[in-house]
Amino acid sequence: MKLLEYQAISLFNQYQIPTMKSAVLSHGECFDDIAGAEDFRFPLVVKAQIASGGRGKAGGIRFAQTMKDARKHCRDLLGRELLGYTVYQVLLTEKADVRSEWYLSIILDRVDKCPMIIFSPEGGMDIEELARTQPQKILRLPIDPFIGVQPYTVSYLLAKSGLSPFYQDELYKVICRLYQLFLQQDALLTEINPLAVCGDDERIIALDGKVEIDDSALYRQKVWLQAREVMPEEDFVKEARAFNFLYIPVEKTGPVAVISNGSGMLMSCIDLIAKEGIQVSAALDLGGGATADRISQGLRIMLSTPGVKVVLINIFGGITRCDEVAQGVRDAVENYLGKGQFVIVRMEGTNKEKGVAMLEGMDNSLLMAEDIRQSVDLLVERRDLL
Amino acid sequence: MKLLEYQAISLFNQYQIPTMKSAVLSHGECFDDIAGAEDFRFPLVVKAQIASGGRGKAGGIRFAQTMKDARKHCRDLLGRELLGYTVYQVLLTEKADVRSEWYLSIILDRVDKCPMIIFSPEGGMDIEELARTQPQKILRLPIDPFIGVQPYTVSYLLAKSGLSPFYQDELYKVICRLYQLFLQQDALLTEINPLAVCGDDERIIALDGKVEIDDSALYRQKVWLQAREVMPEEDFVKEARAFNFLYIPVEKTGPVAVISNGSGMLMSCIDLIAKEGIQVSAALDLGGGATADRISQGLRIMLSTPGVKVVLINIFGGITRCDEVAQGVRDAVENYLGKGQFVIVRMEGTNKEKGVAMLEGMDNSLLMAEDIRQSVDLLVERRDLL
Amino acid sequence: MSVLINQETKVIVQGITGREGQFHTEQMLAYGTKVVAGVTPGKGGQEVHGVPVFHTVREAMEHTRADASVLFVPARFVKNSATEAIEAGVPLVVTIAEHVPVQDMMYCRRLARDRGVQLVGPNSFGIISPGKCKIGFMAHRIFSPGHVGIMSRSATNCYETVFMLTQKGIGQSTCVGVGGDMIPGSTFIDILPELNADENTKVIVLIGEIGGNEEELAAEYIKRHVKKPVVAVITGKNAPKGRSMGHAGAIVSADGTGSAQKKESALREAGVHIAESTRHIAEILLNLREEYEL
Amino acid sequence: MSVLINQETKVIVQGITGREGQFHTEQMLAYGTKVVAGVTPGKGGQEVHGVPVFHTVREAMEHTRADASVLFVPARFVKNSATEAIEAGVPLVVTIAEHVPVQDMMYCRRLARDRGVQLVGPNSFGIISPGKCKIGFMAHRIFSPGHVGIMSRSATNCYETVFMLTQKGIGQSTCVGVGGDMIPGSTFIDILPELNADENTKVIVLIGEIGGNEEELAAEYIKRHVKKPVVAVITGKNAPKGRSMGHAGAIVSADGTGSAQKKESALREAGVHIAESTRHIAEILLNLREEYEL
Repeated sequence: MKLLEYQAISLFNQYQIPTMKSAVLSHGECFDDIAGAEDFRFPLVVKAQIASGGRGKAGGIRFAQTMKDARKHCRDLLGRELLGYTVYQVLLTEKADVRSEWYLSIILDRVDKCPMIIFSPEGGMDIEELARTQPQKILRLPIDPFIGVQPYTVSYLLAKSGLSPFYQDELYKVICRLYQLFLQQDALLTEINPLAVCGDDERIIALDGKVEIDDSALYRQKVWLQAREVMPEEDFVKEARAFNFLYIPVEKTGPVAVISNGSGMLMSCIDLIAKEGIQVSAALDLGGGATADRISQGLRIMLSTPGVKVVLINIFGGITRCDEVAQGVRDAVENYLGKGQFVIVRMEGTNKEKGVAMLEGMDNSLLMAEDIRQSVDLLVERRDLL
Repeated sequence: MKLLEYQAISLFNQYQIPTMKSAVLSHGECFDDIAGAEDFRFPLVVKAQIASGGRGKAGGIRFAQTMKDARKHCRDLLGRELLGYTVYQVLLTEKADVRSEWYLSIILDRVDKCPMIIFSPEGGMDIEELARTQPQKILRLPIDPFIGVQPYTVSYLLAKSGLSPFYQDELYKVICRLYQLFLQQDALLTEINPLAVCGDDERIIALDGKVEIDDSALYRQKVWLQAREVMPEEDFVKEARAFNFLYIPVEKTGPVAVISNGSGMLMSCIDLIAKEGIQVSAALDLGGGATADRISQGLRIMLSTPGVKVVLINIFGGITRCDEVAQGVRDAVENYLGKGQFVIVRMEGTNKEKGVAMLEGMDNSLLMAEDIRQSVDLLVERRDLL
Repeated sequence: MSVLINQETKVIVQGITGREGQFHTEQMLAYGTKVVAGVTPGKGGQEVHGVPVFHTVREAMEHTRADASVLFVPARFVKNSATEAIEAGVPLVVTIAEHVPVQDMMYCRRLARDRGVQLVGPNSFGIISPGKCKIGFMAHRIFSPGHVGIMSRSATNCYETVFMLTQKGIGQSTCVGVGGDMIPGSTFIDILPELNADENTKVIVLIGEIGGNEEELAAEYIKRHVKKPVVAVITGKNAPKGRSMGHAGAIVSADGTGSAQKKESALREAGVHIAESTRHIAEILLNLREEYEL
Repeated sequence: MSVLINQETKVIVQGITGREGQFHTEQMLAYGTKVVAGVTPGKGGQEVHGVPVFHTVREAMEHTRADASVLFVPARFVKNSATEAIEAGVPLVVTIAEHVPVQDMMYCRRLARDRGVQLVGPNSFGIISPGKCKIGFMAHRIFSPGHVGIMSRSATNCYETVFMLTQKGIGQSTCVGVGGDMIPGSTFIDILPELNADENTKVIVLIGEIGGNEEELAAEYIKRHVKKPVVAVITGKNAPKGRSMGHAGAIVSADGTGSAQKKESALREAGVHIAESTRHIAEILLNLREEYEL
């Protein structure tokens, strides 16, 4: 689960990572609703909160020199569509007196399989470019969970970055607190870009924040579990989650949706279909042991995905029983199939014969395949119908 | 540093390990000085706080049925001599309704070199006897510092002790908290004996407590560093500590004291002297790099130990310079030597010749030896003078 | 011979009194697995399908000196149960559950390495040496004894492959589900040396995916140490990108780490047969059948 | 040959800019030790006796790939400095300071074992291979090259022994101060295999003390693996008892663990020559002199 900037900033505040003074306004509120709005030191930055990069260029980041400006920008941004997202919140922050911009993140590294600090003395917008062109300017340092962040970790980062030991204590505090946040919030990623050196006293301040929380850990991160329910997110994803399914948008549009009982087979299906030049718009992972009524609902969700003509179902039943699958498919085809839509089913495993028998005698809207390859072949043969 | 019972109990309270309601009275105070004394539920137990076992048999633990009893016992015990110690505090606790008594401690185990839980379902006074006769009734379980105390740790202790899982949650809490105390207070030993099961609801309550703090860690345990300064302790130990020396009482009495610049050589000396049937009353470890004036003071302290006739000094100078030693010895012999006392000196290392020359020409009160063996031989030859 | 487990392997089931634990204990016993003990805190003294239940793994180990433990416990209890098994000195610990918090696995993996314990999973079907022993919940009917050793990040792709192989009469020596999670207890290079050393394994199949660098590390190991033929498939070429909001993802993968292209080229360079799909794996193995007596 | 260190050993000095660090760096350099780098946080870029100083051990390792690090830092900084050296991958870490908090050493020892690092100390004079290399603060003039390998819990008893040996013309291969603390980084059994394998070491001397079980474990190892003669002394027979207030001490030592009697009988049973005193060690070695060409 990816947090929006204002949520990340609120975590930074909670963990005492220095940020600029800020306030959040939600849709329906106006600037003067902010408690103590008059205490803000102008200019302010007004930032639209959407789950997308590139909002600056799209007009989602604005500067307010006066109270009047701020009121206008808030009014203007809240509720507006930006890069395909509705702006439900704006974040207002005082503008920092930036001397230099660093990059700092702590991520769970798939390669080392432990947390990793990524640091660069040249942060800001061009960090990805820097990673490509001058990778040596980006330091990566694994954190041993049994050791944690130590003062020498930070000394090393500063020394290798050519920065003065002057920043040691403040940077150490920031990294320790970010690591605490990382651990306690079950984060997969925490990022501060830029981490700015500000003002004559060269204070280190987080000017932007990104945090991603491990979905598997949300059961013990109740705040974010609740927050997720009200976050702007695809309806299908939410609907599928209610049945404990994982709905994965694939291409922006496409006539095919795939369903399977494991992410591996889903990927196999998508690879085979893509190789034929046909686009898959979405995939649904049922996980293990789905029952007939849940399968029926999963199929309904995929059939209602805009633009979908065919749903391709591949089940290799370990625990899942084929007769349950057949029952669910039959039910969905009878009740939810739209005009011109059809379903291709391939299933293998426990009670296969029984399941196949249950699906026989259905009309052209339901095709049976023997294996994955054949299920894709049936699709390719009907390319014209897509 | 060994804490007194009331200090251990105060730590238990701080770490929310259940104890009986209690209060501490210091010398000069009386029962009615206790805030809320009238809320105590009688009977009370009044316990003299001394750094010695066996106080029960010596009359140091008394029961008070009434307020009047309590007043009398407090008055009676405070300031009194008991087993060689002055009673500066008494601890008053409500009497528990004990159903059974367990034993629990967490110590730093020298063998496994990690913390170890020791637990027995048969605690109380006879635990040492139990250790000898039925060692299988005493469980020892190491704690991996990278894992800590886990619920299964406690399940195992209960199962192996034949106790009901009923106690799981409460015992888990107690052990976790005791381990926290152990770590955060730099303890070498924490002990609860008895850990009693009390009342109809079978609550687990610590009825006595022993805690030993690592002297090397006192610099970061300021509370105990301060407490040590006012604790009843041998004056010599305190005086030596002021010069950064370690004063070690050996036998109760004896005509010999030994000084060296390392505990290993001190032990060697004591072993050699003891083998000759001569008793050593005290030893002084100078540590590394002592200067002339500090050596002089060390010698003064040993010379003033009651009953000491001879001080035997063995120095193997790595960093310590022999001329510094000689200067210090000379000074002490001239200023602090009592009637009939004498000093045997053996030194080796940097500037040895210079040092030896400085000590030549002193009278019979100062004898020079070539090595440890000879220093002991000189002592044995003068056995009659001891 | 077989890898990691065989007919002598003594197995503990953690969470044995739960619905899943009971069901799969029965399945494993029926398959011939020596399930010697179960563990459920607070339920010591009971029996499940004749298997004695203990409160703790330590007691179970004292009584049985088991070789392996399998965890049929919900995702949120995996950290505690795996830690218990590791601390109690079980040499092989298999975790099944999906959706285990990633940081829990980070901890368990770190601890297992430190203690020299082989941790397999989570999000894994387990391990099976067909005809000898199974530890996990895999649909064992599709497996058959033979000489192909399989390691897979995906359960369904492994089933699919095995199903085809068994249909063609090509059996398996040992199949290991290393699991599909971000931080698996064991990865390909932890299992490869075992399959490489196993004389009963004549060909090795690696079923990989995009993400991580397990396939790259495997390629390096294969290049140096493995003489046996290896067949690999990498799925997820057309999977949706992670839509990472931060720059960190882009920085970490700036060198292409984790892409199917990088993995396939590393494996190809190590002399591995690259399959286009699970069906293609079966086709390649059919070609190798005679030479290697599969 | 020599044990742990030799004339090629590249050494980092942590705390090199401190008074002790500077002094002993000079001493070590004068003795021939290859001190290749120093570390003091915040003082990177300086030089001490021509040795470059770095902010961190990791940088020092990147520049020098050193083999060992010695810590001339106050007791309260030992945990941090040792952790730094261990995490930076220094293979041998020697800690000198006395009065290191016991729990700090517990942590460092645990970490060193986990990471495969040889940690020696604290409260140790260090390690010396006479004529080749010294790491620590020992008074090196009393040492002489030869064939007696020494491990000692006590610095002064080791000095005493070495002094007598050198006077009699019996030299030493390597002397290791395992240190006198409750939780040493290495104990006799960590050093024994090295001395046993070293062809330059013909006789081994073990200088032990009451407390702990290091001598008992050494006896077990000697019994199984060591063919060379071993001479041991156990001091502290008449040391004051710990005056433990709790019962735990009595419980732990109820079986006699830690007593001089138990240690001596275990060693004797392993065929070790038991010396009554440090002087007695020298006497025993004089008897072995001819046979072993000491």
